[in-house]
Amino acid sequence: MKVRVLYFGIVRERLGVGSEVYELEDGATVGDFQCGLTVRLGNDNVGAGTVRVAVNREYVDSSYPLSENDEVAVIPPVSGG
Amino acid sequence: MKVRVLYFGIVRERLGVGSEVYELEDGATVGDFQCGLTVRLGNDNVGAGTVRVAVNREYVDSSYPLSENDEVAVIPPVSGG
Amino acid sequence: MFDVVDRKITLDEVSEAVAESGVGAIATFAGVTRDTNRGRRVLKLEYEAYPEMAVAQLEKIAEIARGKWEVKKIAVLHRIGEVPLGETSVAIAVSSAHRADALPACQFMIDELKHVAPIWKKEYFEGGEVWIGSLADCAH
Amino acid sequence: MFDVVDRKITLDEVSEAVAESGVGAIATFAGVTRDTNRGRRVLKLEYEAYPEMAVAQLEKIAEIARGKWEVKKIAVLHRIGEVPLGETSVAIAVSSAHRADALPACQFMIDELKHVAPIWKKEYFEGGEVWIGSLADCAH
Repeated sequence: MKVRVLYFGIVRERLGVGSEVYELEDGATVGDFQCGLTVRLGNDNVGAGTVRVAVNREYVDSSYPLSENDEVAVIPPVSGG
Repeated sequence: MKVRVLYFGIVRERLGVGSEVYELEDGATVGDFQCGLTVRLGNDNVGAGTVRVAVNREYVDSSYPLSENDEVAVIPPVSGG
Repeated sequence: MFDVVDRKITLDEVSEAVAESGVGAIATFAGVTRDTNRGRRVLKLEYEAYPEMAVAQLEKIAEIARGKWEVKKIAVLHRIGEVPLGETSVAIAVSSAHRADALPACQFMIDELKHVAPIWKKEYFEGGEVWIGSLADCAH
Repeated sequence: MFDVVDRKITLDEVSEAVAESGVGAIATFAGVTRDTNRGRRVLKLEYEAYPEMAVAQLEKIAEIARGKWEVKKIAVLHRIGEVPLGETSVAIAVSSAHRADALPACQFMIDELKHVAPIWKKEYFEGGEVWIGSLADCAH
């Protein structure tokens, strides 16, 4: 299945991209997506473990099952205000 | 001695005057001044007992000794804001 | 800035009065004249003050607030005379470096103002008028 | 009104957005960009947001606030893009009939916004730049 992924802040800068279409196996969870993200972010000190994931504009945990066309957002530590 | 007295709000309205010069015996306290005020306000429901008195822009209690030319203000229950 | 004025007041003017280098947070409070009070329809409101003492008392409250919170600047404007319904009767602004200080200090300012500032509100409603807070007010 | 905008914001516009009949109190909070942070001189600040989710999260926080306090209306504007030093990055206004509700609800809104709103601040200082709150930020 395909999901649309949005990157923000430090993650967007490190990956050099703000959004992309991401291919996952059917039945994949947010946790599966996060594993791939951690590999891509590698050893630099972005802290992939500290990012949260939102699906369709709601925070979800790693067990959340993804669906075709979901909007998946990678949310590094927020600092609004 | 003479003091200058200021009246506000409901007390000003009931007395029909905003300020006046008031003659008191030397050594008079705020309590002495209040006794005279209560008599003047009489039995109408202004609640002379609930007014506070300020001398030279500070709240004082009834034992406070008045001096010549003090600015004495009669402060009914406040309702600013 | 602590003042009693006979004109319209805005939040932007009090917040500008507390701006300075190092400010990271500004909290404000505005009291607004309500069209109803205790179930009665209000026609108009008038405020009266003992201005010199009101300013002195506000400075005193602000001094106490400075002892409790890390505050940069405090401004209070209270309007007197007739205040049309829905307009601002009092505006308070407090600035601080961090947000943990400005909001509680602003709350403290309005709570204390209501207790000690020599300012009085007269409410004109259908069928009467009353000085709010006075014993005469209890009769209604 | 909950919005993310790329322009100057004022307290008066958020306070006007929460005015309505029966309002007696309006509390506001403004976050202001500071010229120094943790001892370093800030040159400029840029904010980035995930606007649709930011608005959805602010609506959710406001719903929770309505359950806790007797609130009339809530408005939040967050600025994005470069915010010049000393200007407002976020403005919140909460209206209520009585003052006991508006101020704590306003505090709740800014506290929760800082925890969950998907908005990020990048600080440019002498000698570097950093996304505030990220692990990279710890290195400085």
